[in-house]
Amino acid sequence: MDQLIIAGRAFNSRLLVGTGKFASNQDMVDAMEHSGSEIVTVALRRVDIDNPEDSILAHIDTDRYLLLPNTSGARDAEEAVRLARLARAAGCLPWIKLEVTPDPYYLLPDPIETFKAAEILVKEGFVVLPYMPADPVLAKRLEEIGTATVMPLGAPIGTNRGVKTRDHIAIIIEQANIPVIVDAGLGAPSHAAEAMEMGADAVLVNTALADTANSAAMAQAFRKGVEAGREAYLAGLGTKRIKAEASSPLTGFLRNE
Amino acid sequence: MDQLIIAGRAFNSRLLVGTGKFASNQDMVDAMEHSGSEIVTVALRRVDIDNPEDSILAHIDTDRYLLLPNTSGARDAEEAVRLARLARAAGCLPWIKLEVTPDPYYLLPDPIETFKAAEILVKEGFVVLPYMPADPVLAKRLEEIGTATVMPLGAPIGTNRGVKTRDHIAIIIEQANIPVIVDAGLGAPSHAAEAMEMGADAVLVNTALADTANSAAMAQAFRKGVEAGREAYLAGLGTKRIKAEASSPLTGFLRNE
Amino acid sequence: MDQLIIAGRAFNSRLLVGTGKFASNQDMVDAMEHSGSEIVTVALRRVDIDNPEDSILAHIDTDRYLLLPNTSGARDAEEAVRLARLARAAGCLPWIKLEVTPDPYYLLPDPIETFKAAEILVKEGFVVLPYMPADPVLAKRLEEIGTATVMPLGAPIGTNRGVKTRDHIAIIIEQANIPVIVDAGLGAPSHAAEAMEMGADAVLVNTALADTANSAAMAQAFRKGVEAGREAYLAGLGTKRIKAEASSPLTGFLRNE
Amino acid sequence: MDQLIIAGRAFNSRLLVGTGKFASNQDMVDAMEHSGSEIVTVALRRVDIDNPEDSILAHIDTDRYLLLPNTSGARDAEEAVRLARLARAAGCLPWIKLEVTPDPYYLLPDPIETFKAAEILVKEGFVVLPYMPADPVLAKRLEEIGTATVMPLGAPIGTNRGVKTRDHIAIIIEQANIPVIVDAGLGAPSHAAEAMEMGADAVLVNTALADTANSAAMAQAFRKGVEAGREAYLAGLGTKRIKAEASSPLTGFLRNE
Amino acid sequence: MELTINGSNKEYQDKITVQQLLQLSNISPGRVVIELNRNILSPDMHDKTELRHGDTIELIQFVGGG
Amino acid sequence: MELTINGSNKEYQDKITVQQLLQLSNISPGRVVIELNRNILSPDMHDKTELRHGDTIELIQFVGGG
Amino acid sequence: MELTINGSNKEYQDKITVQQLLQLSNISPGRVVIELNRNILSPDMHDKTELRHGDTIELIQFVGGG
Amino acid sequence: MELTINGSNKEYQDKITVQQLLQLSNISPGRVVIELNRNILSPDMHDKTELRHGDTIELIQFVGGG
Repeated sequence: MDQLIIAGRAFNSRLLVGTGKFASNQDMVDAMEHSGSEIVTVALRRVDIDNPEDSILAHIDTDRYLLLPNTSGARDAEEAVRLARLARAAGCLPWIKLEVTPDPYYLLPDPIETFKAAEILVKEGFVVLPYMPADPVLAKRLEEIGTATVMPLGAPIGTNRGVKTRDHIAIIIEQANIPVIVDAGLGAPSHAAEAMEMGADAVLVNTALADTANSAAMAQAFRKGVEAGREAYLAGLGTKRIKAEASSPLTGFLRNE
Repeated sequence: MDQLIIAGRAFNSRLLVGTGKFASNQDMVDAMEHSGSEIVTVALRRVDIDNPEDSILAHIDTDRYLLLPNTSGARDAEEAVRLARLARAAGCLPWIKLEVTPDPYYLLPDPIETFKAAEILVKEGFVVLPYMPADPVLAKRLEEIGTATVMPLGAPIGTNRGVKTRDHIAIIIEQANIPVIVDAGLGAPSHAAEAMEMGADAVLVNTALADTANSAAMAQAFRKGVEAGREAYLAGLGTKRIKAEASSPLTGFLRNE
Repeated sequence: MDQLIIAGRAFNSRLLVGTGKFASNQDMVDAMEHSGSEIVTVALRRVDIDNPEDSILAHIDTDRYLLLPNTSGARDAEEAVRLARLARAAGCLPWIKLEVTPDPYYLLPDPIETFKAAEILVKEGFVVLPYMPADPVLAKRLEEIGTATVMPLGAPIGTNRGVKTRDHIAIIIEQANIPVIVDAGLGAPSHAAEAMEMGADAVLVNTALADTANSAAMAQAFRKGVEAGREAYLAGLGTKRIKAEASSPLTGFLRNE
Repeated sequence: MDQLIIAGRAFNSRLLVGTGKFASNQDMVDAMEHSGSEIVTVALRRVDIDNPEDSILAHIDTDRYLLLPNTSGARDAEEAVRLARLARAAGCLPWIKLEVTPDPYYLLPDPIETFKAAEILVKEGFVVLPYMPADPVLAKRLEEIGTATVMPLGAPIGTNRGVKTRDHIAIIIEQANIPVIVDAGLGAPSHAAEAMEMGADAVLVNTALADTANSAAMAQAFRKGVEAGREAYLAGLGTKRIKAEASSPLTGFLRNE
Repeated sequence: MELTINGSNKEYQDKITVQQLLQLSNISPGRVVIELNRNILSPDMHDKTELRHGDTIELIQFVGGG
Repeated sequence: MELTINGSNKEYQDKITVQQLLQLSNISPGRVVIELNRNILSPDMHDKTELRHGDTIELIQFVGGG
Repeated sequence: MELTINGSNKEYQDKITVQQLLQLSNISPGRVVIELNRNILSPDMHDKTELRHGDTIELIQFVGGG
Repeated sequence: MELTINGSNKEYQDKITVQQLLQLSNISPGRVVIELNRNILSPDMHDKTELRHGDTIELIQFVGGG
């Protein structure tokens, strides 16, 4: 059976979902449900002591979903490592989605600090899933130091622009021996399908599900898009051509031939 | 319920499939089955008197699938009309996929002859589904003379290149009051999903299903791709942005703030 | 020497410019001057009897520039033919840029009416340069009835989007025996260069020159862009590759080899 | 006057050319001549003691061209630093085009080793022009440690694919306070013009000039392409639109209005 | 008697109807549509229609197409 | 006498020729082309042509266009 | 006694443990992770740990994120 | 005496200086840069530097590159 294996753990779904920015916890739960996902990401933030909201954990069935904390907000390796340790101390498995994004405007990952943090966290026994630029050489180096996956970006977080880094993602997929999860910028099921058709092992989506009137329907649409792309990749896609190929026989009887 | 209505007839599937170029009749039947399609196209050709093969009709359950004959091979309006009449005489419903492609190399539709043939066939009571260039003005004019749909091409037949005519397809969809079915050139589920996300009413696929080691799996992948695109379109896709939108809150506690 | 030949007349410049929408007549004259163009288009409109402006002809040196009237505003063949005849009666050479654009929103050409008008005007002895959709079959048919050029659009008029119809323009160029002039939608010199690199014989630009703070500089930029593209096309462009090709020798001495 | 300033030195040309892979030294010299370039790159390699060719320096007028040695072939920071020191010892100015490309197949730059080498070379007083992935965060960090420029890639070296990294190059240009020179992958003048229109300060080209039957003509074409793009950028390009903008007035007299 | 069937010439000794032609060629009437001298021949005419020297017959069937 | 000139109605007391109409409107003949009742009027006819009640005149000129 | 809790200063009259702090703030221990002076404090230390003047406490929880 | 020059081993009977090595190899000093045992050797040292058994010499020059 076609499964996604990360750090020795098998998953039947190749769609990871984020839990940010949903209009309501119910929308978030519905989206998770309809996405078929088995891995959901969460972030860490200060409690507002003056009016503590209830915890997001109250809404996530951790028997059903693997909780994947991220280090969002970290601007350098040190901050990312600190967040990773806090997440583990909070009782999560030592899985961490590593994010180091110094620029608040485009939220693009820092290759140097991401690499530095990954080295530390791998040594500390974390299963590291690094969010990274679509940089094939960096992907190789992260694989070499022992990250569990690479998570190259399709486009900046939340832009819904699709796999704008297509050429580089293709090289990363070609050269990787660990799962390649396309993260960030996927705004439509066709984007997710495209990534999977290219041979990506999985995709992560958040904004596209939160940023719609109907999160549950969109989550199901992405689920189908991911499955469609994966199944097409496994079946073997036809090659692109310049010249047309008649799909009907060019029948002769019309001319006096 | 979300149905596709063509000439007053309702369909639950928005994926039309062609029956050409399959490795075997069994592959064709499996593809039709897994595609979920309710409309399949066929072509007309001379019987080979010296060794007549069995008819393709023996393999298509016409209670389940609407048989849509095409006029492939026609190089002008006269030939197309002749083929349409033959198809009807053969006992089909008077539905016709109108194709006029004078150039055997790229098999692109002739706007002048297609328009001329459409006028004649509509007058003769045919339900006309014209294959056409992605030409918004021609689409309007075909609608005005009473075609049941327009079928603009995404890319030349059999090229698997996708929705290369995206800008013009978008205008056609915006202006059409009849179903817009994107035909030709869709080589991957992501292409079909993209067309549906743009608001196309349906897509037609053939080469991509025939031109693979596993037609049944590819047909199912396209089925999911079409559903994904349609569901995303109905749910409402997010807008593309330049600036990033954090999917995680930009947590403050990391800095001494 | 590399010249553009239209209807037997030779031109040294491959950039045609329109005269519409300039901030001032002086801007228009400067743009024409710096573009190096030898063909400029003009439109026809009613005189405002109550306050007649001076004629644009007062600003165009017709010894230096071939005046190419267009039929802009025509919504069908009849209106286009009427405009063409008026232009000729006004003392122009019988050269006409044929435009039939029924839809005021996207101003896309009507293939049916354009073809119909072209047939009439060619019979009446006009040198017909038809603005047309990037439709290879229509291009062939216009060539067959005797138009002097074809002028496929890159993108809708005034959108500055570039050669969005690239695949179809390439087929038109491959199949044409008359000059192919890419018209409409070219918003930057890189767009003009791209069209010329593809083998287009010329391009026509208007909005991009009028729609800028510095028309003269932009006109010169387009002139260089067109020359750059043409010269590169003649020199022979390299083929696109997937694998890298070292531009420096991969020197051995760094390793102990 | 519009000049390119690198490390306080002013240049009138915004086109840098490489000297690799030319069919002959004469072709190389002609290309340099026609490109109008003032900066040319060279590589370092072992002398073949058994038959020493004459030096490339015999063909380059170093009063006219700034010699910019590269570190091509280096697979890590140490090798790159070693090459840079050798280049300086050979009597060049301490300007170095830093290249670290561990993967011989795609020759993509290594962000970690490039950053490490840049830190060392800047400290040693080199004027460092780093070839780099189109990574906005890395560009910022290189600027912070004192590189003279950043040289993000458009596409892998020698692929002629153009500015495939467009979105990221745009962010780099927006955020940079040092010159941005687009390097690698530019295969046609339209690619160079596009980069300049985006606001790049310069481009570097080699393969496209060497990989053609007529290097001199291609070099002149690139010169014009670069000038065209720069002049258009300075004049101010129009914005891309969806809706058409009539370039001719929509004349009324045709209808009975 | 010479007939042009699907573009090739065939000799026949005796008069035959369209129905007989189909039988001779092992073609079941249900799956073909027939043009006789460019006019479509409805199935109920198959047995009534005798072919004549010089007739041009097209026997057309459905095949896979996109 | 009423004329329709470029779509709007104008009253004129006396008979006038096309040439006089141009003069009255300060339009130099060289820069316009004229349709009289949908027929193009050649310049040499301007002075010979008297306008009649109900005539429709179009005075057309070149303007900037792409 | 002054404490810095999640970046803001708070006054407390009496000595309190971390556990008491959570109670006072109506925060269930299960859902937060705590840093005391930049060191992570394991849950079993909550009741054993008395806060001192000048201590810096961070109370962190999971929230939605991508 | 054995030397490693640009990666290949060479035998020399007599002692030679770097300058003599260049002369023997017909290489004009102006166009090469030399590493001796991984250290860069400045041109003014060429005649002062005698090569010893086991020395590793790299003779590097500029070539076309992008």
